[in-house]
Amino acid sequence: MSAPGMPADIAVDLSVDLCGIRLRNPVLAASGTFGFGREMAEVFPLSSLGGIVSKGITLLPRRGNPPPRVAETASGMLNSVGLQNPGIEAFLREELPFMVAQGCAVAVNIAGAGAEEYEALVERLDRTPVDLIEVNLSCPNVREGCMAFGATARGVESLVSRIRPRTRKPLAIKLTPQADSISETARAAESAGADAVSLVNTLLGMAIDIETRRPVLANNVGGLSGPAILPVALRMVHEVAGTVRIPVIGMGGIQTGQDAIAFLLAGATAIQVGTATLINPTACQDVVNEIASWMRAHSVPTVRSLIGDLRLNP
Amino acid sequence: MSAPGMPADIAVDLSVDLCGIRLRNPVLAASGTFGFGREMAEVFPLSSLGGIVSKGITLLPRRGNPPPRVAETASGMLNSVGLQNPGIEAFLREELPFMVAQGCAVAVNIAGAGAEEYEALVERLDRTPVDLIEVNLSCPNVREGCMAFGATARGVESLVSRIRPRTRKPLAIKLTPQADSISETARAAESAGADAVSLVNTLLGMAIDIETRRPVLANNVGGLSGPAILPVALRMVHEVAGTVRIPVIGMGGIQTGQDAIAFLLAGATAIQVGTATLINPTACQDVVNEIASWMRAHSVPTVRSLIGDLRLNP
Amino acid sequence: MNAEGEGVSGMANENGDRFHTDAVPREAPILSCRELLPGLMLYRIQDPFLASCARPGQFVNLKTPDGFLRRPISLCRIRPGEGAVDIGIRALGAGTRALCRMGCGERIDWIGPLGRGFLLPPRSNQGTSDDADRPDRPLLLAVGGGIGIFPLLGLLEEARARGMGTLSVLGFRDPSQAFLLREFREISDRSLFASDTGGLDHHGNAVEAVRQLLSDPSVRQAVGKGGLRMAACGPHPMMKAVARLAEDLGIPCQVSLEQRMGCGTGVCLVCACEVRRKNPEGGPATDYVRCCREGPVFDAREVVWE
Amino acid sequence: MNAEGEGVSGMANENGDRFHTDAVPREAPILSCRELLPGLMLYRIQDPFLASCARPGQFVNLKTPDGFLRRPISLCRIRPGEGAVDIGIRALGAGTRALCRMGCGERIDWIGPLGRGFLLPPRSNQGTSDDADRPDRPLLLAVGGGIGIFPLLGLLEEARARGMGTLSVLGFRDPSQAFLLREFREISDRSLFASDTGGLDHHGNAVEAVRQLLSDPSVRQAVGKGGLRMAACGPHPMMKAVARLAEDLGIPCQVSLEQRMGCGTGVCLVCACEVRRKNPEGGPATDYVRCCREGPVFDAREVVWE
Ligand SMILES: Cc1cc2nc3c(=O)[nH]c(=O)nc-3n(C[C@H](O)[C@H](O)[C@H](O)COP(=O)(O)OP(=O)(O)OC[C@H]3O[C@@H](n4cnc5c(N)ncnc54)[C@H](O)[C@@H]3O)c2cc1C
Ligand SMILES: Cc1cc2nc3c(=O)[nH]c(=O)nc-3n(C[C@H](O)[C@H](O)[C@H](O)COP(=O)(O)OP(=O)(O)OC[C@H]3O[C@@H](n4cnc5c(N)ncnc54)[C@H](O)[C@@H]3O)c2cc1C
Ligand SMILES: Cc1cc2nc3c(=O)[nH]c(=O)nc-3n(C[C@H](O)[C@H](O)[C@H](O)COP(=O)(O)O)c2cc1C
Ligand SMILES: Cc1cc2nc3c(=O)[nH]c(=O)nc-3n(C[C@H](O)[C@H](O)[C@H](O)COP(=O)(O)O)c2cc1C
Ligand code: FES
Ligand code: FES
Repeated sequence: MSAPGMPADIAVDLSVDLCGIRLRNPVLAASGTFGFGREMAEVFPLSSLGGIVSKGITLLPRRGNPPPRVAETASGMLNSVGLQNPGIEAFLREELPFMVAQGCAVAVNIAGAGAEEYEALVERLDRTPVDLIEVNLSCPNVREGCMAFGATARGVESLVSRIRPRTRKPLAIKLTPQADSISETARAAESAGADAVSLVNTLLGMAIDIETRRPVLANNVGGLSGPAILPVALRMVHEVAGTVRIPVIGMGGIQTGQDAIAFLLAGATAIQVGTATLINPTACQDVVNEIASWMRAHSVPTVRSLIGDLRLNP
Repeated sequence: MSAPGMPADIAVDLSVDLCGIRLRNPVLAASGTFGFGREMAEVFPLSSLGGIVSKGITLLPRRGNPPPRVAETASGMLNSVGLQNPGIEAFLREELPFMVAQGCAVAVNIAGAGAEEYEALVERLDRTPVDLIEVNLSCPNVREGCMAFGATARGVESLVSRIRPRTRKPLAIKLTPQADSISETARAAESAGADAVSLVNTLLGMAIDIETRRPVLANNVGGLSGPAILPVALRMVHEVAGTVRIPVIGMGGIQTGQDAIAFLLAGATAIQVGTATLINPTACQDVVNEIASWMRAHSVPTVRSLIGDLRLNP
Repeated sequence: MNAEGEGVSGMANENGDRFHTDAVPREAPILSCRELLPGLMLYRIQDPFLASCARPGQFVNLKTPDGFLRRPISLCRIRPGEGAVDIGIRALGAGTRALCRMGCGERIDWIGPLGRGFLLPPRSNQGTSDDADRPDRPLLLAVGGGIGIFPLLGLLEEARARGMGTLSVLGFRDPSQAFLLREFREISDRSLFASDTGGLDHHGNAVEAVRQLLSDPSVRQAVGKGGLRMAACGPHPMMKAVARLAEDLGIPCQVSLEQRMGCGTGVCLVCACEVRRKNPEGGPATDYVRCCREGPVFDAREVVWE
Repeated sequence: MNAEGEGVSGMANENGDRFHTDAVPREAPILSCRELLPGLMLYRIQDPFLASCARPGQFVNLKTPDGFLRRPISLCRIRPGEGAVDIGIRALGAGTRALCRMGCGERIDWIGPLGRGFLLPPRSNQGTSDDADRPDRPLLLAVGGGIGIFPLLGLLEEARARGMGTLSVLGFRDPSQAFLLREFREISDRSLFASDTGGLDHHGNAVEAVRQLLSDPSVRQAVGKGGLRMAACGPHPMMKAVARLAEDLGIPCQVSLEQRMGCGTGVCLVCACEVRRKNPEGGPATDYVRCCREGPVFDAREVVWE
C-alpha cells in the first residue's frame, strides 16, 4: 500500500448490481456465521455492508445436531450445526423485521429435506420484504435432502425448475464443492432459471480425537470452511464465472479486502465473508474498508471494473 | 503424553503388510516431495522409513510447466510442477538402483497421457526390483490424460483393467479428490484388480496476484496440498476404507505422528508424508518416531491394532 | 466506550440483571503473570472497559498465536479500581500452550465481556465485613474443581461485596495440583479443600466435601432467612453431581458449562448446550441454546445432564 | 557435525569446487540486528557449523512465524572466526515482515547452507593486501542492486581473501534507498554506486555504471594476466543486462537467480530455472533445473533470459 494513488478522501464507487438488487458494496455476511444480524448490529452498523444472509431456514424449527459441533483445523474449522433454526414462521415474525430495518440488502438462506419443502419456503418468502432467496443445495450436515440435490446437475436442474415458478424474488442457488462438476451444476441452475449462483459451501471433512479414537464432532463429519479452502473456492468461482452468464456470489475463506478482490477478479459480482466473522467480529466491515483503501491506493474508481478482470497466463 | 505407559525402551511393532509387501512401518515418503530419495538420504537413513515413492514417471522425459510453479496458501501450498521427470529409461538407469539400495520398500509413481502410456510403463516396470507401482490417475497439473481417467469410476475401471494383466507387481491406484465420488472410483479400482488405493492427491486450486491481476502460477491452476486439506483427506480415507477391502494408503496434510495415527484409525494401512518434508526435511522420520512414542505412551504394542479402529459416534 | 455506548449490549436475564457484552476486538497489555503450577498461568491484564462492566462468570475470547479460532477463558478477578482483570489459563492443547508462553508487556487480542455470568441477589444494604454474623444475610457456596475455580474467585469477591456470607469447596486430584488456596481461604468465611488422594482438608472429592460441609451444624445454623445458594464450575461429572445434590436439598444452584466454541458472540450456533425450556412453538421439551450467549452460566435445574 | 559427516553432502561443480549442503533443521540465536533502512534488517546469527562450511552465494531456508513455507535468504557475510553469519532481510510480504520483527536473542529455525554459490579461482598464493598491485592477480567485479547486494559482500570478502582484486558496482533507486555503502567501499579496491535519481557516484542504473567503470583506463590497465570475472545479483532486468554486457565483452559472468521455492533442498522441483544444457537424451536444447540445487548461482551464458 505504498504508492499513494488517489487521495484518501476521494470517494470510490463500491456499488454493484446483483441480479437487479443494487448493493452498496459487494460484501455480504455469509449464512450461518452472522446469525440474523442481531449480535453483530451491536458491533458495527450493518448498513455499512452490501447485505446480510440469514442462517439457513427450514419450514419447521430444527434443533440441529448434538454437540460438539465444531473442530478446529489448520487455518480452518469443521462445523456440524445441522441447520438449527426457529423455522420459517418464527423467522418471519421475530427476525426478518429486524434484518430489514438494518438498511442493507437482506437474503434468506433456505434448506429443505425435499423439493416440497423448498417449494413451500419459496412461496412463503414471495410476499415478504426479502431481497434475495439463497437456496442452499449444499449443506453437508443434514442427512436428508439438500446435498443430494446439489451433488448432480440433474438434481439442481430439477429442484430449481420446481421452485422457480413459485416466486418472483431473485433466486441464488448455493452450490456444493462436492458436486461432480461445479460448472455443470452451475449451468444447470442457470438453465432452470436461477438469477445467481453462490459458491462455495463447506467441504465435507472429518477430525479425529486419537485419544478417544472417535471423531471430534458428534455428527462424525462436518463442513470445512475458512482460509484453508480459499484456493479451491477461488478456482471454482473462476471456473463457474467462465461458464454461466448469471452473476456469481463468491465465498470461501475470505478474510481481507485483498482476498475479496481476488474473488472479484476471478469473476464474482459479490462476495460473502463467513468464518472470518467468528475470529474477527468486524471482519465484514473491515473487508469493505480494505477494498475501498486498495481501490484508492490503486486509483481504481469503481469496484465493477474489477469483476472478472483476471488475465490468465498464456 | 503424560501417562507413562510402556517403558521408553520397549520395542513396539510398527510393521504392516501392504498388499503382500512387509513394511518396517506404515510411513512412506509421498511422490513428488522426496525426489528419488537422494537429497533426503543425506539427511537421515531412508531405511528408517516404511518406503519411498518416486516422483511421477512418464515414458519420455518431461520438462514440466514453466515457473512460477508454487504459491503459498493458508496452511498449504499450490504446485504446478507438471510431472517434470527424466522418463522411465533414465529413471531405471540412474535412479532406481539408488532407491533400491536404501533398504526400504520402493514404489514408483507413474503417469501417462493415455492408456497406452500406462500400459507401457507398467510393462517396463514388471521386470525391475520395484516393490509397488503407484498409478497416478490424479495429477491436476498436466492437460492430457491422468485426471481424465481418475475423475470417473468408469475411467478408473477401464484404465486399471487394461494395465492389470501387464504386471504381477502390486498396483496401488492413486485417486483424485476431484472424483464424482471417491468411494465409487475406489470401488472401480478394486473391481478392476487393483491391490491398493492411494488417496488423496492434491485438490485443484488457484491463487491470484491482485497487483498483476494474474494467477500466481504460470499454469494458472495448481494442486493444493498440506495441512489445509487434512480434514477432507481424512474423511475420504475413512469413506473409502469403509467401502473397499483392499488396503488404503492415506495421505493429505500429515505433519506429525498424531496426524498419521488419525489416518490409521480412519482405516489406512499405510500413510504418506508429502508437503511436510518441504518444511521439515526430517518429517518422515519424525512421524515414524512420534508414532512409536505415542504407542509406548499408550501401551499399544502393534500399529496394526490401530488400523480402522475408529469408533463412530452414534 | 461506556457501558451503554456503541458495541455494547445489555442482555437482561430473568432476575433483571444486565450483562454487558462487547465483541469489538481490543488489544490489552499483560501487566503481570504468575505461574500457579507448571502449565498453569495467572495473568493480570489491563482493560479498563472490561474491568468496569464485566461480571463474574462472564468470559473473554482470546486470539492465540498458535491456532485458528479464539479460545474462551473465564474472567477470574475483576478489578475496576485498577482497570484490570485476572484470568487463569491452563496449557492444554497447542492454543492454550502458546497463550501460556506469553509474558509481561505482551498484548492479548480479545473480545469481551461475553455471555451471562452468575446471578447474585441484589445488595440488600451496604454490606461490610462486620455484618458477617448477621443471621439473615444470604450465603453463597461456591464449588469448584480444576480450572473451574477461576471464575469462582471473582464470584466470591462479588458476593462478599454484596454482603453475602461466603463458603467455598474446591476439589483437586492431589495436593500438588492445588492452587489459589490462600486466595480462596481469604475470600471465604469458611473453606474446605478436597483432594482425591488426601493431604488437604478433606480426603475425597468435592461433592463429598460439600455434603460434609452442609451437614456441619454450624453451617446449617448459618443458613438463616437469607438462604443458601450454590454456584459450581469444574469438570462435567462434578457439576452434574453438585446439581443433583442441590436439587435433592432444594438449594438453588447455578453451573458454568463448557462447550467448544466458534465465535463466542452468538452468531455461529456451534456451542449448543441442551437445556429444558418452555418452547413456545410446542415441540421437544428440551432445546439447544448457545453456551456463549444464553450461558455459560445456567440454572442447574435447566441443564440436561448427559 | 563435520563437513564430511552425516547429513552433509558435497556437490562438486565443474571446477571441482565443493559446496556443502545441510538440510537438517537447526535453531540458531540472533546475536545482533541492525536496521539498515525501514523494513530492511541485517542480522548476525550464531551457527558455527554454517560459518565453517558455507560459501558466498549459498543460502539458508528460514521458518517464519507468519507463513507456511520456509523463506530462502542468501548468506551475506560468513564469519568462521566468530561462528556466525550475517543475513539481510527485506520485509516484503507477511513472511519476511514477521522475520524482520525478530529481535536479539530470539532463535531462527533454518536449514543450510543450501545450493551452489559463486565460483572463484583457487587461491594462487597466500594473497595479502600488499599484493594489491600485483599485475597478474585476477579481478572480480561484483554488480548488485537492491537486496541482491547482500551475497556480494561475502563474495568480495572471499575474493580479497583469495588475493583477487575487488571492484563493485551497486545500483539503487535513489540515495535514500542505498545501504551498506561503507562496507562495500571498504571491501572493494574500487567501488561505484549508481542511483537512478542521482546523488551518488553515478546518475543512472548499475549497468551503465558498469560500462563506465570498464571503460576507465585505470581499470582496463588493472585487468592483467589474471583476468576479470563478474558476478551479479539483483533485479532480473539488471542481471539480464549485465549478462548481455559481459557476453559482449567476453567476460565470464555468474548470476544468482531468484525463483519461488518450496523445499530449498532439491526434492520438490518447483524452483525451475530454464538453462541451456547438453541434454544426453536429445530433446530440447534448454532444460528446467532446480534453482535451489543446481543454482542459485549460474554461469550467465547458461541462463535463458525471458
Ligand atoms: C466458557 C468457557 C470458559 C473457560 N474458561 C477457562 C479458563 O478460565 N481457563 C482455562 O484454562 N480454560 C478455560 N476454558 C477452556 C479453554 O477454552 C480450553 O481449554 C481451550 O479452548 C483449549 O484450547 P487448546 O488450544 O488448548 O486446545 P486444542 O485442543 O488445541 O483446541 C482445539 C479446539 O478445541 C477447542 N477446545 C478444546 N478443548 C476445549 C474445551 N475444554 N472447552 C472448549 N473448547 C475446547 C478449542 O477452543 C479449539 O477450538 C473455558 C472454556 C469455556 C467454554
Ligand atoms: C536464493 C534466494 C535468495 C534470496 N535471498 C534474499 C535475501 O538475502 N534477502 C531478502 O530479503 N530476500 C531474499 N530472497 C527473496 C525472499 O526469499 C523473498 O522476498 C521472500 O521469500 C518473500 O516472502 P514473503 O513472506 O515476504 O512474501 P509473500 O509474498 O508473503 O510470500 C508468499 C510466497 O511467495 C514466495 N515468494 C514471494 N516473493 C518471492 C521472491 N521474490 N523470491 C522467492 N520467493 C518468493 C515466498 O517464499 C512464499 O512462498 C531470496 C530468494 C531466493 C530464491
Ligand atoms: C458455523 C457455520 C454455519 C454455516 N451455516 C450455513 C447455513 O446455514 N447455510 C448455508 O448455506 N451455509 C452455511 N455455512 C457455510 C457458509 O455460509 C460458507 O458458505 C462457508 O463457510 C465458506 O465460507 P467461509 O470460509 O468464509 O466461512 C455455514 C458455515 C459455518 C462455518
Ligand atoms: C510439489 C509436489 C509434487 C507432487 N508430485 C506428485 C507426483 O509426481 N505424483 C503424484 O502422484 N503426486 C504428486 N504430488 C502429490 C503428493 O504425493 C500428495 O498426494 C499430496 O501432496 C497430498 O499430500 P501432502 O498434503 O502430504 O503433500 C505432489 C505434491 C507436491 C506438493
Ligand atoms: S460460539 Fe458461536 S454461537 Fe456460541
Ligand atoms: S525448492 Fe524444492 S526443488 Fe528447489
